[in-house]
Amino acid sequence: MVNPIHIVSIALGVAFALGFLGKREKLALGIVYTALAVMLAISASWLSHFWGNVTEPIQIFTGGFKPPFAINLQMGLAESVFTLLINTAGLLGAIYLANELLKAGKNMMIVFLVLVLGLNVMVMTRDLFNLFVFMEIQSIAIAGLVILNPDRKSIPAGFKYVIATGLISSLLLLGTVFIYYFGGTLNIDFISQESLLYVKGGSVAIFLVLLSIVLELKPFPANGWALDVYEGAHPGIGALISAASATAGVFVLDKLMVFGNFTFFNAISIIGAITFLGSNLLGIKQDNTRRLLGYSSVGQIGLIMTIIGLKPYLGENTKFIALAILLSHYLAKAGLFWLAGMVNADKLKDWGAIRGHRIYLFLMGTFIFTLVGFPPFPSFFGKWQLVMQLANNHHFWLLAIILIGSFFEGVYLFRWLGYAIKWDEVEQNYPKIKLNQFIPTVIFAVLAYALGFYFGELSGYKSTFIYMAAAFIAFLYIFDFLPVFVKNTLAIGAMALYYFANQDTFHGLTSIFFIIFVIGGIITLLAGYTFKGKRTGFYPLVMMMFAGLIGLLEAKTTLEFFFAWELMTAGSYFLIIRGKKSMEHALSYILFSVGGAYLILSGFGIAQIGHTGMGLDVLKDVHYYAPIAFTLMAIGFMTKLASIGLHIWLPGAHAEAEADVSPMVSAILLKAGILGLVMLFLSMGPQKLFGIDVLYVLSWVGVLTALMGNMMAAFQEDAKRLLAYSSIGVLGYALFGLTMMSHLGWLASLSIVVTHFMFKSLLFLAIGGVVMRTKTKYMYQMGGLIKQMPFSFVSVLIGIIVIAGLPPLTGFGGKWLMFNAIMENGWYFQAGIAFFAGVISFLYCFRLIHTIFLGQPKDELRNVKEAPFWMLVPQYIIITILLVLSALPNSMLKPIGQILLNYFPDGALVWHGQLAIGPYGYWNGKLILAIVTIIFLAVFAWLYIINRKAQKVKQFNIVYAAERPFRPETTHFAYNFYAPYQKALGFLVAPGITNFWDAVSDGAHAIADKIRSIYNGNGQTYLAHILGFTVIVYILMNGGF
Amino acid sequence: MEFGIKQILYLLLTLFIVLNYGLILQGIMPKIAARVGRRYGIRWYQPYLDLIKNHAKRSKITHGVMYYLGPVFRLTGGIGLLLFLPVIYGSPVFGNLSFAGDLTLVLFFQFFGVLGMALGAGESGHPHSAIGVSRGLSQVTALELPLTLGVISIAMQYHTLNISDIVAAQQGGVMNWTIVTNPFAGAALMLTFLGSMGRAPFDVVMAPQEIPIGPPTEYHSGFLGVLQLNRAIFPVAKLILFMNLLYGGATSWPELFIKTFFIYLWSVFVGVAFPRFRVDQSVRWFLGVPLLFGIIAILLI
Amino acid sequence: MIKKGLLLILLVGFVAVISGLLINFTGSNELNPLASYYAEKGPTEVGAANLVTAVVITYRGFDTLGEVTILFIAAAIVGFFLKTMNADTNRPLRLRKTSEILETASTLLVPTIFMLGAYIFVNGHLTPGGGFQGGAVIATGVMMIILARPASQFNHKLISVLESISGIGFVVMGVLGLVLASGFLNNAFLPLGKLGSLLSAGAIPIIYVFIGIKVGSELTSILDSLKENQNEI
Amino acid sequence: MAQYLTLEFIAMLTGFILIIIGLWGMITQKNLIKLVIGFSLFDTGLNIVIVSMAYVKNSTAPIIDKAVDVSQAASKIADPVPQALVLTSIVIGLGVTALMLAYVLRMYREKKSLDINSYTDLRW
Repeated sequence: MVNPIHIVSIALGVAFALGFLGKREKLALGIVYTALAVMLAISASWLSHFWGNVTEPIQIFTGGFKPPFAINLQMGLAESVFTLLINTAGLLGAIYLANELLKAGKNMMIVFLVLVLGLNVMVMTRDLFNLFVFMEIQSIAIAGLVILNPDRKSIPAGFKYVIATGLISSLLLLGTVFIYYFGGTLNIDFISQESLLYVKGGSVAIFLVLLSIVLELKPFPANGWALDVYEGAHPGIGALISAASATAGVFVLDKLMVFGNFTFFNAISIIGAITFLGSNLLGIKQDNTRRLLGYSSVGQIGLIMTIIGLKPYLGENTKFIALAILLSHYLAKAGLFWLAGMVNADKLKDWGAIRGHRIYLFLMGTFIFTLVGFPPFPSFFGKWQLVMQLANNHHFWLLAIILIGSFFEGVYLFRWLGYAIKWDEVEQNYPKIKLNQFIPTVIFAVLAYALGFYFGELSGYKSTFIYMAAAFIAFLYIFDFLPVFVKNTLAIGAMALYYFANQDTFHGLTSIFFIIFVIGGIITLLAGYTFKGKRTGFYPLVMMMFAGLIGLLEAKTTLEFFFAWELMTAGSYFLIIRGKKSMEHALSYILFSVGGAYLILSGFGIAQIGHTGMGLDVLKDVHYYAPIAFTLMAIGFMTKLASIGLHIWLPGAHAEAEADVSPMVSAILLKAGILGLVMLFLSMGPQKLFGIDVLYVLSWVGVLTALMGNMMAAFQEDAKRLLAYSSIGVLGYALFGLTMMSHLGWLASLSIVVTHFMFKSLLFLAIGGVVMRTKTKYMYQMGGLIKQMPFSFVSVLIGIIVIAGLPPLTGFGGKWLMFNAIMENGWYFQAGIAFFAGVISFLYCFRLIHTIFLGQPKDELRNVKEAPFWMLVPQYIIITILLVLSALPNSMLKPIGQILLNYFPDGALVWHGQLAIGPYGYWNGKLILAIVTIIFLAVFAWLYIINRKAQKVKQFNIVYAAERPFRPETTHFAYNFYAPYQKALGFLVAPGITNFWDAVSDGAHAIADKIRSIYNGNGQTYLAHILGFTVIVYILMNGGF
Repeated sequence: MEFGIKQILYLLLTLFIVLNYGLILQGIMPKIAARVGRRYGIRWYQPYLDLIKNHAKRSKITHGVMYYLGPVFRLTGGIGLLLFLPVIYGSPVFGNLSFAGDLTLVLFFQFFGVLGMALGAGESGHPHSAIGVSRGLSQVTALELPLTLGVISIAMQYHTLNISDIVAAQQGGVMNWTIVTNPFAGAALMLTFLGSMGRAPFDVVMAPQEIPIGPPTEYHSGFLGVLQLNRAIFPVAKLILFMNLLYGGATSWPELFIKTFFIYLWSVFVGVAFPRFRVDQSVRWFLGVPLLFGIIAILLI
Repeated sequence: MIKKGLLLILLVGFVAVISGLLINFTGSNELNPLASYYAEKGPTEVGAANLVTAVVITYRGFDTLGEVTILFIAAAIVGFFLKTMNADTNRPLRLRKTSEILETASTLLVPTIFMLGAYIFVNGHLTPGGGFQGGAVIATGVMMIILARPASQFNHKLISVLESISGIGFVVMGVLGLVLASGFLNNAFLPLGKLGSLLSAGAIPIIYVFIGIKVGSELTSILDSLKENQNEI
Repeated sequence: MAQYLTLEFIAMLTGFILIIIGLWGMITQKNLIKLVIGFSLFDTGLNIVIVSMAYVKNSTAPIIDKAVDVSQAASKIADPVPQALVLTSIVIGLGVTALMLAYVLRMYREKKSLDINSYTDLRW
């Protein structure tokens, strides 16, 4: 083992030696790289030494004397890890900065090297004053590197940085020397033995020391100087500060917390939480890339501060949580800064320049999802553990603050990502890939995945299915250059394989969703054959979404469930954002999803209080706050379900998606919400929150959702939006059915779920085909298409008859069941509204089919073709199933009823053949279908007899008030089809909820704008902030002076 | 129950009776209305003449498949509705096909014809047809809310959705009729009934007086004939439904004729007494007083 | 004005915070254990008559190394600043006139000052003073040159070589301590000699010489850089 | 009160006063140079504080010579540690000050202004 002191000797030796080289910059740089590499190697070797077998950390005595008489360094597991991180960032950062360093000359190389050295020693030293010295080295070095490219931005930023850190380190020094005075030693371990806190004045000294360390970590709001540096400095330097320097700082804080007592720990955790919340809130108003990253870094470090402060509560878990989050921050932030350097776009919107560039977007997406804490990245597991522990310690306020903070972070990060993927008002120009900048970034991205896997292992997450899926996704991503039909076949094959492998592993309710997810997936994927070319990036995402969906079924523990949930969200987000104008819709989708996910997460957290395991069955007996947990989770799942109030993301997201994505997200993805609710209701049953039956409230939410969804659908001009709203409505029914918690209610609900899957994919596919051909989504621009697209017409016809729930088709079954269930349950008013809503669905059904297929054909659409073959195939498969189910309703309802018997034994239907007998009524689907068909044929025969030789006439050959209309536009009654209805009831669908959410968002932005005005750019104000922070924290901690 | 040639004959018989009764009503009611307006009015057998005329028309044109099928849907809806009802209480002969489904089926099956017809009208490409459909659907949806509440109230009153049982429960004198035992539900239903009959003040859908408007605008000759058949059968079916729900059904044809006649008369009475609503007005109206009755009906169960 | 008032309140608050240190400061009547350990063992372990030097160079030598490094990078950064500034412009420098007296005096004084500096850091382990003080004194000599002859140019190459040699020397001493004696920067790998004589205290004199040269040259380069600027303005 | 009328306390007090003055300068002076001067005042005050901490009642400099003999060093000399520390802190202060001055010069070059308010381009 090489003595760690040689990290110092080598670094300094090289730094001093560079003076000899004169003008040979290249050589100098080479030497610097070697030095950094050696330092890296040393810390790596020590890590491998300490790995696994836990050995005591070794001490290095400088001056050859034992502490406290001389300064000693320590190298243990923790030190080795942190120095490794620092040196890695150092080496890669130096490689990234190669050109800049060459341009700047050897002085800057020296400074860079010394910076890395300083960070190393900060981690290793055990002497307080020595720590001060090397922190000074660090800050001076950074102050130097800030002006690596001196310009109007970086120089003032650097100056502010110098004066601020000058003040802070003076405070540190003051504290340090007085610690020496009161404690008689400077060695950290010895100081911690002295009970200085109880010496008068000693406590002040310790306060100053710890506080100045905290200040070095840029707490909100005393961090304006840091933000300026992040914005002004070269991104490469920003990466170094954010990754390496902050890492070291965190370690130092952790090291020095031995001085403090509970008051200090609490103070740290609160400061951290405020920082996290505050800086993320301010971030949402920020439009400059680097400053945004600055806000985010500050926030992340704040989060880690909180975790350190929570050490007394978290105990053993602290290491895991802190490390998971720190590593994610380290990788992602460095990566993003580096990307920012490569793309070199100041404003967030300018990132639209890289839209469509697979590699850049892949990297960016990786890092951003790492930051927000999506699976499979370490932060996901870290956040999970954190939430669980916070809940266990009943720290609900902190929990809320942290989740809200991360939500804000999500807001600006996803907005940014959206711009990069979609913003098309800047012309595309791909920065050409410089290897020295590119390779480090890629390495970090890869590390993010690898570490994610590792942390998954640590936190006991093992789902072979997900790993297989991940492998398959990766495969698809790599072989993305293959033509569509190959990839499509692969995808379908994989799904089919999975189906046949597992068709009897799922029992009970999950089997229903299993069928919907897998079979549904296959059917909708068939439509993919329509597309030509490569369809870059589509299949990995689809598979990601389906992997998530199936993962929900496979999940045995809450962790696995949540993992799958987030995976599905991520996949669907990317699927949705592929659509043409779907940038902001995708944003609102992901934000609502993230918000909902956090509610679910906290629900899980509360649910598992007092449990050891994390199995899904913890929901079955929740020890504390069961109603709250229940409500949180219910709302969380309802965001996915787009229940009224949480629905505003859905129409845009589903309407703007591609032709075959809409059916997936609408007909299949939404069922995830239902699945969640089913799971929740079954395990936690009815709950009373403040004496109110939550389910009763939800039943109202359900019917109102149905009403509003249908009514809004009736007023749409855009065909796909119409369908989207109708999804909202139908799922409102489903929710209502579930809330009844009775056999019939669930039977109704589930049958609606199944049929909704069928008719909604049917309709979305059909309309998608039409839109493909007509190139418009507005119904009033179509008309008379029945002649060009008869097959699509039939699909839509069947589809709407099922939606409307008209006998004889199977939709009626749902209605009939619902009626019986309600009678049984006694929720008459909900029933009234439910059926009112049901009839309103006639409005949009007719509008859909009439304005598109009937009426007057438009001139420009006279010769559109029938929808593509592969779009029709899945439609007709579905139609066949629908007709069979209509003829033999019990083939669907009986099995579901059987399953439900396990949960709701009484109140089941009685079947005589196809005759279903409920508590109130009876219904014989087969017979009805037969009768209606016979009558229909009879009448048709009669009409045909009396009316054989009816002669086909041309368009416009109609009685038109003795006129002959000449323009279809004026003759086709389509626009604002239900004007009188709108006049009568339009007020019901005034966009109140949308306005509400807009107001919320505007409010948040306004607040952020107000608060951030404290960063007035004046260095002196920042000094004042630092002083003020000190004073206020002191007062709050000691309740006075 | 076994289903043989006999039943089919019974069905046809029912159809035949109802058809003629419907045609006659069609003749009489306008006459009554005209007399109220101090006009002479049509002859009572005018509908027969029209029917024959329309079937005899020689010029026949079609706008396409849906256009052709529209009337078929419509008539199917009418006949189906009739046949799913127990026409004569207690008579196995005229119980028809009510064993196939209950009240829910009947309520929803009304719309089968409506929607099919609307599609046919739509394909005719005549704007007036589409406007008519839009108006019609708007009104129907509006009156559905009080209707549902009323029906639920009744179903709860008798704890069944089976029409025959509902009728059975009302036997034995006027005092057992639902209209007496559950007046608010009755009121709600009778008010929505007005809307469903499409007479004033709710006749803007068809608007018979003005230039031809409404779904049938483009229909003529045989098509119109079929539609007329439906116009004869469908209202009677609805009358029978309301009779069964509110007025204790009928144990014999004469009783049926009398009861249904007066129920029909109620709509005519209102029609001659009140001017026409615009659609938005009628929508608001249905969600006013009738809805109130419906809610009270529910609350009083 | 209100702003000033707020700042005043802030400052008062801060005073209140740190006054906790002041009021609890009550001198000290005898050395604390650590210091007395240095007092007793210092002469024998390190062999430097000047105990401060013993602490500075050996016991806390690692601090000193860091300290030298700080000075070093400060000089490097300032130098870089200067370079980037003069890169873009080469307008003629306005030089202030300097007085006759100063010029003549400087010719006389500068060598003596240099010598004094050298003396100070060579005797760092015996008498008050040491590398830093000596280096600083030398720098004052440089300062005087600058004042006397603003036009004079220093040999940057030479300065940087001096910096490098001395710095590396320091590090090498440290490593030698690690290899030959009990630890990094331990001075005992050379004979400690007789307490109080010039050639005593093992490696300390050598280290101090290096430090002296280094500090001197670094301060020189800083002064030089600043001078160049100041002439430009 | 008497305990406060000692040499070292007065020195310490002076140091603190200098610190406060320097701080006041740093947070009120708009002129960059004055701001830097404020900082170095602060720094000097700090150093005085450290030194005055080293003093032990009626003791002499920690140097072994005729005045102080090895045997009784422990009882005669002042604390060498703070003196070592102050050395370091002085040098560091010097480095930082030099850096600040360099920055000031450079900023002046950019905008020909020494007013701190004219360097607020980066904000929010």
